[in-house]
Amino acid sequence: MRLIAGVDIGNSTTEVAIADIENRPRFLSSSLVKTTGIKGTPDNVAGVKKGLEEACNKINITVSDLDFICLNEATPVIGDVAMETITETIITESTMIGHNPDTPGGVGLGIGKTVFLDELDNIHSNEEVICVIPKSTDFEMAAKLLNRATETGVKVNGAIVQGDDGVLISNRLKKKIPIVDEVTYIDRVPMGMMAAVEVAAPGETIRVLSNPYGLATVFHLSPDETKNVIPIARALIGNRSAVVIRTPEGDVKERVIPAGKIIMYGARERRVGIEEGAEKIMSSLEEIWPLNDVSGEPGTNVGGMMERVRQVMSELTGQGISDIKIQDILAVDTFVPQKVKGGLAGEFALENAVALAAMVKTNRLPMNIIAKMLENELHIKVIIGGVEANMAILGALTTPGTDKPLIILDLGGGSTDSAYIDREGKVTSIHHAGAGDMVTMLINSELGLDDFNLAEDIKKYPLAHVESLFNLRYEDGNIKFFDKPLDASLFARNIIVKPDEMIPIPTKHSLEKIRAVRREAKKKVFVTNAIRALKDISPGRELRGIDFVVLVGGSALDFEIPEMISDELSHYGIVCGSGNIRGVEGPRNAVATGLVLSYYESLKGRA
Amino acid sequence: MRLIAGVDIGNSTTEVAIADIENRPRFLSSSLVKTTGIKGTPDNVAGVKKGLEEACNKINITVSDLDFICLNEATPVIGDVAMETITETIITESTMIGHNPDTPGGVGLGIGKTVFLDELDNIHSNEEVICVIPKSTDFEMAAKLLNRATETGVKVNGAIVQGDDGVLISNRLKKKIPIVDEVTYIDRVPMGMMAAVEVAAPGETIRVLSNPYGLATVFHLSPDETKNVIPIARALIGNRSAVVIRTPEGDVKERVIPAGKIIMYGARERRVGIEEGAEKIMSSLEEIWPLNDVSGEPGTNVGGMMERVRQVMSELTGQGISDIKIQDILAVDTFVPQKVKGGLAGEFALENAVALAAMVKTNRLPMNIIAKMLENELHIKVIIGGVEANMAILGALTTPGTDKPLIILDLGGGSTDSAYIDREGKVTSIHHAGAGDMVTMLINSELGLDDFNLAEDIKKYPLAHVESLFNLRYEDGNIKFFDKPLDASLFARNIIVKPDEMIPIPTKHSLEKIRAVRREAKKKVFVTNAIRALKDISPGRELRGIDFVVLVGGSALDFEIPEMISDELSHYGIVCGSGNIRGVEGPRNAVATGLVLSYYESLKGRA
Amino acid sequence: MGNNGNVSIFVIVKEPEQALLKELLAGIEEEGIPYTVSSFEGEALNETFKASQLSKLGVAVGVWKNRIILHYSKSRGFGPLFDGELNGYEKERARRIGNNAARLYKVMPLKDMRPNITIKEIVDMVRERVIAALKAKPL
Amino acid sequence: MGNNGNVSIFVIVKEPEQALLKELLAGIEEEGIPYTVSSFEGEALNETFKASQLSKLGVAVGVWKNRIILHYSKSRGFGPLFDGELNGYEKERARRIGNNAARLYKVMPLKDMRPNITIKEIVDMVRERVIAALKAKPL
Ligand SMILES: Nc1ncnc2c1ncn2[C@@H]1O[C@H](COP(=O)(O)OP(=O)(O)O)[C@@H](O)[C@H]1O
Ligand SMILES: Nc1ncnc2c1ncn2[C@@H]1O[C@H](COP(=O)(O)OP(=O)(O)O)[C@@H](O)[C@H]1O
Ligand SMILES: [Mg+2]
Ligand SMILES: [Mg+2]
Repeated sequence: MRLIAGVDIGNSTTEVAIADIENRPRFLSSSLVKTTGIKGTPDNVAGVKKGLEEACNKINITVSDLDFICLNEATPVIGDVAMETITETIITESTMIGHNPDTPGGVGLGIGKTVFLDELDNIHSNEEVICVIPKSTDFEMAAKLLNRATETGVKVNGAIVQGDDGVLISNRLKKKIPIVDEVTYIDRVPMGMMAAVEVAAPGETIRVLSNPYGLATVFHLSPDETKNVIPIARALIGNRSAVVIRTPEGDVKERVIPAGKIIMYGARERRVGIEEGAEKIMSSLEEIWPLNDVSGEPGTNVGGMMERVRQVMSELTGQGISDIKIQDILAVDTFVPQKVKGGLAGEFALENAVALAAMVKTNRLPMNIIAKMLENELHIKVIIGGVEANMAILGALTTPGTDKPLIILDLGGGSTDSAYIDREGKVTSIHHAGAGDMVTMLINSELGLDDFNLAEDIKKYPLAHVESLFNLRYEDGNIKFFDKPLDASLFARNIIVKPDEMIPIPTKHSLEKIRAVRREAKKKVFVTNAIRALKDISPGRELRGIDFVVLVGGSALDFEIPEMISDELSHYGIVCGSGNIRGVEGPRNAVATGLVLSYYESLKGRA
Repeated sequence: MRLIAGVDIGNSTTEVAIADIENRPRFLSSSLVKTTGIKGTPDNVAGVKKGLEEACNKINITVSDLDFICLNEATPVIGDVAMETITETIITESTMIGHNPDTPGGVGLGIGKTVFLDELDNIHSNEEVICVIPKSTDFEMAAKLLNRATETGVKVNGAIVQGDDGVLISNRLKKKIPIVDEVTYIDRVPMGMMAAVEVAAPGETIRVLSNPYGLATVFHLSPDETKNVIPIARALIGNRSAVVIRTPEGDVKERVIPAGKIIMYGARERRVGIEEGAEKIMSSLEEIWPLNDVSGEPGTNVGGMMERVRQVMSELTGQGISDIKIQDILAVDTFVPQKVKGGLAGEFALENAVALAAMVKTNRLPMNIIAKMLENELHIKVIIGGVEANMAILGALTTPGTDKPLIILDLGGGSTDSAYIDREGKVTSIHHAGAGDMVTMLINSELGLDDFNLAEDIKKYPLAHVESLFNLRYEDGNIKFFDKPLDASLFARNIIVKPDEMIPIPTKHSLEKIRAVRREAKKKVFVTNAIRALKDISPGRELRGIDFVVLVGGSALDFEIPEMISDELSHYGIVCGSGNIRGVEGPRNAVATGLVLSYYESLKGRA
Repeated sequence: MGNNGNVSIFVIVKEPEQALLKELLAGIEEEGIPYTVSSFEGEALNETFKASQLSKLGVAVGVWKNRIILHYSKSRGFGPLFDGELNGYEKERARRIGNNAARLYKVMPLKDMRPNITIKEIVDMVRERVIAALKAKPL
Repeated sequence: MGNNGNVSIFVIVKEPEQALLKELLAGIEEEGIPYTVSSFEGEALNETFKASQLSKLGVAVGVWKNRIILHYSKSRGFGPLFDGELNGYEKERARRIGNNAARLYKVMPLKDMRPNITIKEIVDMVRERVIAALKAKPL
């Protein structure tokens, strides 16, 4: 017995492989623990010890039985993500109420001047009005007053109600009218103005107020005025109910926020405003690839973000800030639901935004310090093995069905790392910004969750809808029953089903919407990066020459990312799938396994 | 009173507008009926008479009270649609069973040699087997035999069952194994071969058999063999259960079917194989635009389709076949679910296909014959009004909020027609292949319905899911209750809710899937065509100069198409929405209205 | 109760606090579900449970003075979904319990049934009572 | 019936045709829903209706000789979803009725319950009976 442990310290995860290399390497055990502290720092030692203990426990030995430890020469790559909103919707002199109460009243379109309920008595008969009803008025009283006004000849054509009383009032009216309720800030409704209230039948959406020419018809707009109502019409598309009020200066504007310029230095220099969008940024990047550095316009949001990345990296490595170079970015178009400024019912608008991931590479990380500390604590010889990319390739090649030439894509948290081994065994490697953490950020912001842990769970686990107190339906239609009633707070909610826990998702989004956002985020980051990585690392940037692509790393454990990438690559005739290291480990343990194999080879070489 | 009727005979619909033009035109009535016969033929007379009667009835006059009838100079445009499948999945020596029974048994992955249930007694202990169980064997007997084999040491690792007995057998086993059931053609399963059975937990999908390296691990495949299993892995992605059997010559192939070349004649000539896909066809088309004619390689499917269009048009107009020119095509990538050749359980694969719409323009249609017939039957003077495009523009400009310069998009059944009026009043027009009928065809084939009427209904009405015998839930989440129980055949089904009818959709597709197909089809045809039309008709092919776009025609009544187009155009700052002819007709009656207005103007001119 | 009388939420009452009952019923009505009100004798919890079994919608609400009980037949003997005494000013809360009675059948997310009275609500309540008192005894 | 005994589909029987009963129960089991079998006295349709009211899943099946009745409590007095006599060889059909009993609770599309026996099924049935007869009286 000659026991050797390969140890791979990653940004998120530390992995261990233990083998007996007396004759041929015979792998006996492995483990996976969270990395303690930032990769490449002495804080890592605690995690490494824990990983070694876990792996040793599984085969009933102690760490002191090990003959030798091989540490990875960790790639000094660090990623960071950020998000910039680039549009802003502002309502001046509130004109639009586009929110979707669960239970509006009546159906149809009503047009008239806004008047308070108390003022109905003073209205001339035959006048056309939209009645505004505060929460303090009881629904019976409200209905009584509306009926009385109608009897005296006032044309009450619709109502805007503060409380959740739409159906209640409608049920008590002699002449039915469309009623939008739950309008929180009813005191901000301008009075004496022309207003239109539209409620669609259940299962349908409004058709008049979401069409600019519908608005033009209702409010007798001139062609020029019609041009100005586009944002209103757009914002109301898909709603079941809406109110639009026309005030002399009323307006809804979508403003573009200058978020700063990003400056890319490569073959040439390129400056792109963040507000020009991700596509522009990425195509400019491709024009000047490979990249030497990126900076952001000082004093702007992007500027701040780029400085933060540099700062962290500089502290970690002890290099000067100016020596830190950003070597890749990934920009992705996204949107962020944000409260509309000046809205009356807490309306949200989907603002456009750009998400950015940045990747920095520095000199060697101080792994030798970690090695020394381990040696002192464990009294076992520790060496630093070969380059991480080479080790990963060695490990990946233990996946059944693989052969050189081969590419691995290590789908991690902060970066997507790839390595290529040609027929002769020469290895090249490259790193791209953007990976699992960026997906989580996109899910978090597009769903407006403001909860990174929840977003991470949404990323990792399938969704379900609680259909009764005793059963739920998974997103694929399968049903699961329970013996005891579920908590009432889960009732009718969309939830995430973890192995040991059910977590309700506290938003009004439909299950399909959440699913679509989750899948889009994964595609935007990983399908894009897989293609970028393969192009940048393939000989001659030509995908058609590649035979095997093996996916490894934490995000290769995802229940849909590997399939998305495989699907995309199948167009090129590439065999792509999650790795299965040594036929048993799945997409994990590639580097740790490679370290062991490489050490064994080096011994043979010497012998 | 001086009553005049404008009559617009369209391919699908005949529309009438009646006005008194004594002083200024005062519109009194309108109507809409189905066009009788093919547009431009004497068969149309019946429909015109019906339309006139309906419009007259509404204002209590008779047709003989009319002073004058204005007929449109119908645009001689005819469209046709067709579909070509360009890939085919074939299983030689059946190796894959990828179907998704509702109730498979057990969970996990099992590997072994296929043996019949009756042969279990002859199997050596310690041998690893997958047991094949025919429907004729009772589930209790099957479970008993499996348990007995397990007791004697045979490793029964999984089962393939013909009947719907997966859970029943699993419940009776002492050692749980994955079981795939409802495998119809169990007699075609090759025996004595290595097989793998995988069943995922509810809510999850299989992970091993859908990964090429998973298959390589299971079957000890060489790298070269691994390349050949990509189609198997791909076909199994997303399944909850699957069986893969490895036979010496077993193979799954995706074959590209040559469907013939399409030959486009424009500035230059271009030949594109249908199997190269829609994108290639459309980009070649753009290179040589404008088009003079299109033909298909003789003796191929495309060739046949192009000849059919020419034939119909030639019969209609009496022009020689060689005089008929195809002036536009729209190609769209799509997919068709088709039974896999050689499958064991009636598996379907999504084959790639290309859908084609073609548009033909000929000389003037013989409208004068129709006019004569009308005059003889009704004893009212009938004239043929101006060019259809000019009339449509005149009518569209009655939409509140519009102004010159303006573009109308007439979203019809067979073609998308557009017209542009500049500031000076000059009108140009153009026609593009592909409209409502193509959307219906795509829905029909992508969902595998084989029922054009059902597809048309899916296109036009929202979906709902019947949740109990007394309620349904619309696709937007709204719920509707009923007093009496719904028919049991609707229970738990996805249905289309028409105003007076509920139609179950007889497929296993989820509501979300049907919705996604419906929306994608609409986008593929109408968003594409809106952009094509605007580019081809805008001065200098520049969209940014256009202010107003008005949507008219039958497909502008759709509950989501106008919003999709508006959404796309909003990026260019264009005001776009459904027309509202004369502020009351919605997107209908534009041409009929234009005919009346134009006649009135011509009178004024003469006076 | 007509032909379809038990196709409704059963609301059973004994000496109910009228203001709360009104809001409770309003909550059910706003969600668009029918209800039937009848009076009960005997133990409130037990009677509400029985009523939920009889309702074809499987939902019953018991109101005894200011105590409100919400029972769902599909709770399969795991007790009521709500059982508590409300203060006279907790009208919002009574409304939400009514909403939830309907939402149980509609399978829509339930609203929070915990007391969450705001300062503003208390002030409003006090003001309301003062006005009522003033009206009753004209100055 | 344990603690949760009525969280199941109630199958009530009187002199049931055993082959049909077995397939019926198998149909429920294959769909993963629990059932409880007990015998009944009295009128079959009425008893099945009552059983469906008692079942927490709201589903009951009555089997009286070769007559099978499927009742759903949510049918609100609009009669049973199935009531008919099966031939002894209609085992497939009994299985499908069992599947549907479970699918009512699972809210899954129902299978066709109409008789649709094929020639092959009749031949199989005859062959089965001949074999049984042969086994009973050894040659
Ligand atoms: N089961 C899983 N499903 C999806 N993503 C996962 C899963 N487990 C880990 N991840 C993701 O993997 C990423 C970390 O990958 P890892 O390879 O551990 O990083 P590193 O190589 O930097 O140590 C995180 O974004 C995390 O969300
Ligand atoms: N309510 C509707 N929703 C969606 N599509 C519709 C509706 N009514 C008609 N259509 C579609 O409009 C098309 C016919 O348009 P129309 O303008 O009548 O044709 P044409 O101009 O050739 O007479 C058909 O494809 C039909 O499906
Ligand atoms: Mg409401
Ligand atoms: Mg089954």
